[in-house]
Amino acid sequence: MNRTALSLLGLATFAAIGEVAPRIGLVPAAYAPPTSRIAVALADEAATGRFWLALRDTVLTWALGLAIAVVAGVVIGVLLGAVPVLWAVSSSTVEFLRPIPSVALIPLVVVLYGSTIRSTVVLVVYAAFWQVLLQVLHGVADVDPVARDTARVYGLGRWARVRYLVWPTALPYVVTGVRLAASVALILAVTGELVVGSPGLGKEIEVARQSAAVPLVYALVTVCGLLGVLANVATRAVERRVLAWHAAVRTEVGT
Amino acid sequence: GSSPDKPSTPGQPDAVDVGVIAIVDVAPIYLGKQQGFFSKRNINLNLTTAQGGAAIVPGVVSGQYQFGFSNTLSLLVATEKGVPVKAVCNGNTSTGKDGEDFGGLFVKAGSPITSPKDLVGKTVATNTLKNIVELSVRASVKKAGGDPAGVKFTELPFPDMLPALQAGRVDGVFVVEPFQAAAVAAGAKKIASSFVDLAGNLTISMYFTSKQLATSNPDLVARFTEAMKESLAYAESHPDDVRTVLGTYTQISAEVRAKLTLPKFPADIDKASVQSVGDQAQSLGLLTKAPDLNLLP
Amino acid sequence: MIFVRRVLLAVALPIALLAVWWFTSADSQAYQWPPLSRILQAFLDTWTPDKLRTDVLPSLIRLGAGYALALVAGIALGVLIGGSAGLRAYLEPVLEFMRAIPPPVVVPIIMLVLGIGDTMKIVVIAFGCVWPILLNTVEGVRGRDEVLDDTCRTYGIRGGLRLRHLVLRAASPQILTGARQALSIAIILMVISELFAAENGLGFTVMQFSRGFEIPEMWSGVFLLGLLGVVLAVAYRLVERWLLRWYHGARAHEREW
Amino acid sequence: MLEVSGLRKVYEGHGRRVEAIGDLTLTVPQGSLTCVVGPSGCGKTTLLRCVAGLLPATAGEVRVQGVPVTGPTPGLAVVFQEYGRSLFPWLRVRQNVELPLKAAGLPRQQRTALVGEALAAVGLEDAHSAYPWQLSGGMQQRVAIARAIAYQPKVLLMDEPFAAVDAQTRADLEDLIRAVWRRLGVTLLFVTHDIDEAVYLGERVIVLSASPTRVAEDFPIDLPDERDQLGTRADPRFTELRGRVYAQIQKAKSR
Amino acid sequence: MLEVSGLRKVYEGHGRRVEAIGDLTLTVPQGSLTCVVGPSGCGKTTLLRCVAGLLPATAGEVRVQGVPVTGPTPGLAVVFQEYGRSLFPWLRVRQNVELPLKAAGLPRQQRTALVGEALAAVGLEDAHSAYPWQLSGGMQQRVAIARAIAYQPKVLLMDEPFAAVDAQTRADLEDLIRAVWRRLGVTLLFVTHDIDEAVYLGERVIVLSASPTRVAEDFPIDLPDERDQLGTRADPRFTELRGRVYAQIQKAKSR
Ligand SMILES: Nc1ncnc2c1ncn2[C@@H]1O[C@H](COP(=O)(O)OP(=O)(O)OP(=O)(O)O)[C@@H](O)[C@H]1O
Ligand SMILES: Nc1ncnc2c1ncn2[C@@H]1O[C@H](COP(=O)(O)OP(=O)(O)OP(=O)(O)O)[C@@H](O)[C@H]1O
Ligand SMILES: [Mg+2]
Ligand SMILES: [Mg+2]
Repeated sequence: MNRTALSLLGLATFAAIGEVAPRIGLVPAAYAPPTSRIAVALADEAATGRFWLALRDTVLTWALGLAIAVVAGVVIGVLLGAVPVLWAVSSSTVEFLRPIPSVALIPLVVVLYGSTIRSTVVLVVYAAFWQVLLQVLHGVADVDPVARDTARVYGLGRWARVRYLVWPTALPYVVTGVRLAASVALILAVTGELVVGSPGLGKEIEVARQSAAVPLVYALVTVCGLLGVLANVATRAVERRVLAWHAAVRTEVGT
Repeated sequence: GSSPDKPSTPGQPDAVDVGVIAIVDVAPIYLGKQQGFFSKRNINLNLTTAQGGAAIVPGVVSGQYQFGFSNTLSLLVATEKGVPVKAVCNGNTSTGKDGEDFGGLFVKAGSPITSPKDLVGKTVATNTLKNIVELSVRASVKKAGGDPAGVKFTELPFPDMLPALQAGRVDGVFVVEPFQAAAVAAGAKKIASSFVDLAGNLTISMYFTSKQLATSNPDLVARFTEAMKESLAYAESHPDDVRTVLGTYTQISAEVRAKLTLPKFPADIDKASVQSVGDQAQSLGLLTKAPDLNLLP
Repeated sequence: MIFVRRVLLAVALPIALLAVWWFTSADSQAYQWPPLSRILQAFLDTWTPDKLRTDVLPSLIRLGAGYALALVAGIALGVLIGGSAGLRAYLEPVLEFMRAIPPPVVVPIIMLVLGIGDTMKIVVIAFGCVWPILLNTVEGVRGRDEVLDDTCRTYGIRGGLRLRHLVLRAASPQILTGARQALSIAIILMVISELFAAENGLGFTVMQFSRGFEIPEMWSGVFLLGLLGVVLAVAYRLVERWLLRWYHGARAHEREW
Repeated sequence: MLEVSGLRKVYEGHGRRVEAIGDLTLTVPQGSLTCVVGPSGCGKTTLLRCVAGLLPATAGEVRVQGVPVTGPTPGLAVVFQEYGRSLFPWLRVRQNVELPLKAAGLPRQQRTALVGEALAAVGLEDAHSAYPWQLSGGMQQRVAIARAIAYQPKVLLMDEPFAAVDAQTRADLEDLIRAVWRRLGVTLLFVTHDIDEAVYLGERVIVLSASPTRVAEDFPIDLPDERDQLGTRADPRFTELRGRVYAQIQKAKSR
Repeated sequence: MLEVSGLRKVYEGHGRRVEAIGDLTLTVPQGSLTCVVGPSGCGKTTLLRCVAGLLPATAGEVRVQGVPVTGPTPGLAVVFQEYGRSLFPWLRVRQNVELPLKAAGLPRQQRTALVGEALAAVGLEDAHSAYPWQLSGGMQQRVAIARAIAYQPKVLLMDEPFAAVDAQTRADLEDLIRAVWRRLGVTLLFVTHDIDEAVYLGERVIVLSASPTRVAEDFPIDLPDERDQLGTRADPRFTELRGRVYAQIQKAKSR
């Protein structure tokens, strides 16, 4: 069976469990409605313009935050990885800032930007940035010593080394970092909307929650999940292109 | 529009941001906006929803919102902690009628608990600890002859209370509309209208602004207050319009909207109830001093 | 000597940042930006040994349990999924689906099944921080050297032995990267889980301070969270150095100059 | 016994199609020592990998002891051409050699004895507690050989196992391999570039043509069974044989 | 010119202390071709790495063109013993060879010409668009050689560059290296295990002792400058020289 079929089968299994579990009383159907009811709620919601606006806002926040986080994470990661002194100086601060929950930043961003998309973007960037940065740092440290010596001997300058040696070595890590960051960014976009009240799916979820509209809450959550699945499909496609040489990818394509 | 911090430019509407929560309690402001009570006072109203008062108060103080909506006890606590806020008018009020309020203390169908005093030694869910709901439930227990100190409170968001109650994770919950309607539908038993037990016409929440805006632009604050009062009065006298407007900013289904109990929307704050809330909060240690009623307009 | 230098380098920037904060906030009137001096005072007043025992310890226990659960589940599942392209295709979309659901929405769902006690909080922590471990394990297992793989196949190295000596070891640099990411996510989730039905805990306390407008105390809590992060990161580094000594050794000589 | 019949292997992917093995048929009797020589890139490694069951053939069949090969065969050991990458960098030399014995379930005492013997035989008693990356290229290669010997396989495939060692060590290892072969009665398929080595070691030398590979020639080596570095290499029959093999390779290459 | 004086290198760490080079002094005149032989693990690779500026010496000094080496020297190329790992798996063969030229800032046209020439010289015209991991061991090693040649270095260090290629190719490459050496006037330090090869190639053969390494003997090779595979190897002087080198190595090893 090919990959896509298996993937769809996996999702179908998941949906089926979601349908059966409440029906046989494994979870209370009133608070965890079966898949079919969620689907109906989703279909109803999809007929409203409000839903599509919210979806657009969330995707916008997400994409913007993710893009900033990835670029910043990669640039700073490669810089810190390539210049050990910078890392020695900043590592303790990084370790200190990293675990500060993005939730704790909510009052701060509200003060700065109010309930706007900008608030949420800041949260998204803050959370996703660390994911990328850390992966890049580890990736940069993974350069093969023989390959590094080769680059040094053949007079590759700092930039050429980054471009042709450090970057390709770190790339598998970066791809994982982006995949991690993509969902963290999505989570933070929705959470931010939920808590800060900036427009988007998160806000709709909160409104639905406060309105006791249980199937609608699940329908909106499903949309979040599907966005995550789409993001993964996209990063996997990118991975197959840019990491064609990597053992992880080529062994799968080959036999 | 012009910057709301300075006196308004003649002929230009003031852009005013208000932080609210997307719940039943704020229906009047949506209704007032719809009815044009704000625009006719040259206010271009923009309503933003946040998850709770915790996010709204900083927003108002920092000037991100000009006005906000928060519960009475939170505002009293904030004032005591030196947060520069100033109430401008009432938000919503309990109906004052025992058994017919818009919120209540519920136990599971078939539970042996019949009175709040039976909750001693049991666990009750409140939306936020050490806030107005907890205070109200304590009042109910006390009134029924129990010792509130013996009740264990745990914090759960309103939407998650009913599932927890049904699954037996907690023994009692205090919910407001629309969860009250859901609780009734699920067969839960209402054993008290705790807001009523806390104080007569309990002012549950208020609209407020920052002290800074109150001094720098009293004209705007006055116009907002007037418009807000008109909205409250309108909501009070047009319950069907309230039920309709709920459909625009919440996702409460039409059937539930038709049935749910609405709070009261008097224009004025019931000072006595605020005093009473403050006193009881003080006796519980939530406030260290007597309530500072300078908060009120 | 090198050690002293590294310590100096490590503390220089934080000290500089704190100094800047100290002076710029010295006469701050804004209630949400209290002077650093007040925050530090609040820190000393708030986090007494007693408070640490009643509020920080339970958090740490839940954190440890959740993190351990995530490690076990993430690595086990990651090895399975990384080792089989079919299983990966089958499960990946579902996992990606679950991964994209924000914790504040997940918690109520988990509460439906697990109630509101410590188990729920531990599972919430595990659910949130399992992803970097799982993903990195999958990638690490996928990316192992083919020649080593062939070596195992020809020499009949199978089952547990292969798992221990090839799969886990080859993936370990990546797994540890994931474990490190998970550590800080676990702290975030510790805070989030304590927003639901908690009666003690660091996150719970910080949230109560924030609701009670006790701003210096709130900042001191955020500070403590940061310190916790640093301590855990240092502990992590020690473990990593030891587990990956072959890896750092193999890559060491390039750093001699 | 080892039978290869009609073997064909085509590599495809990443914009390249290589017919590494065209049509190869050969039989290696039980307990014999066969050397394989052929130009670089002609498919020797590919052949070994197919025999070892590591690579599925495009067409044709490989049988070991009469059983068609579909995966790795028990009791078969390989010394890989990429000796460096075939050692576990996280295991010390001793552990690297010991691991297959552990997998085979040998008791500790026997393992220790076998490992000690094998390391001594390749001259690495002193290095047993080093990590592979602390060793020179030749030492790494000898660790790989020690691992294969300690394993006591029924069939042993060696892919240029002496490429990285000096002449003297090479001579010693050649004698070691012949001794092991005679002692254990193992079926040995030995790929080398060194024609002298092939003739000195083998009972038979198979010359492969350039890709797409076929058997170009199959020389039985009728030198006496007792061989020694000085005597055998001075034998006029040895000189004659190596001259013939050399000529054949020249022909194979230009074809 | 290349001067090594009093060089000493001790490896330490992970519970192992190895004095790889004891005390080594030697001078390689500008434009000469020096071969280095010695037992496996005696420190040949270590020596090359110190000369290339990839490894700091424990004591002593290396000077290239009079300048003390403290890091990689411009115009110096190395063919590493770990040829497989010294190729970048994410670059195709052509790009691998081209990269150092790009780093040196050569215009595209000249690069293309040099790359094409070098690949043709090692017999890999056809494989230019393959990835390294699609090549056989010998082909990979030839890519590494092509990269070094195309770079047109002033000083060239080669660490067993022909270990993985067959006899015929090896002979061709030996002649190629001599031709390149004469054409470019490059200073060449060539490590090999093959005594015949050392004598055939070099103007001089240095025999190293076993660890801790010293220079055991330094043979000038007084064969005529024009060498060819058949004639030179048949020369009685060649046979005599290789006999002497062999005897010396035996001695070096047993010491
Ligand atoms: N993984 C692969 N993908 C694509 N092509 C490959 C792969 N492995 C080998 N080839 C190609 O198959 C052919 C034979 O390779 P193989 O490694 O079997 O040669 P070999 O005889 O072992 O050569 P050498 O003596 O140089 O090691 C070569 O042309 C090579 O490019
Ligand atoms: N990175 C390292 N760490 C520790 N010891 C090392 C390291 N590299 C080499 N050695 C040790 O130094 C000694 C010399 O190694 P080197 O690689 O220089 O030998 P060599 O002469 O190149 O041998 P070969 O011909 O087998 O390649 C060996 O004993 C080896 O174990
Ligand atoms: Mg090969
Ligand atoms: Mg070497």
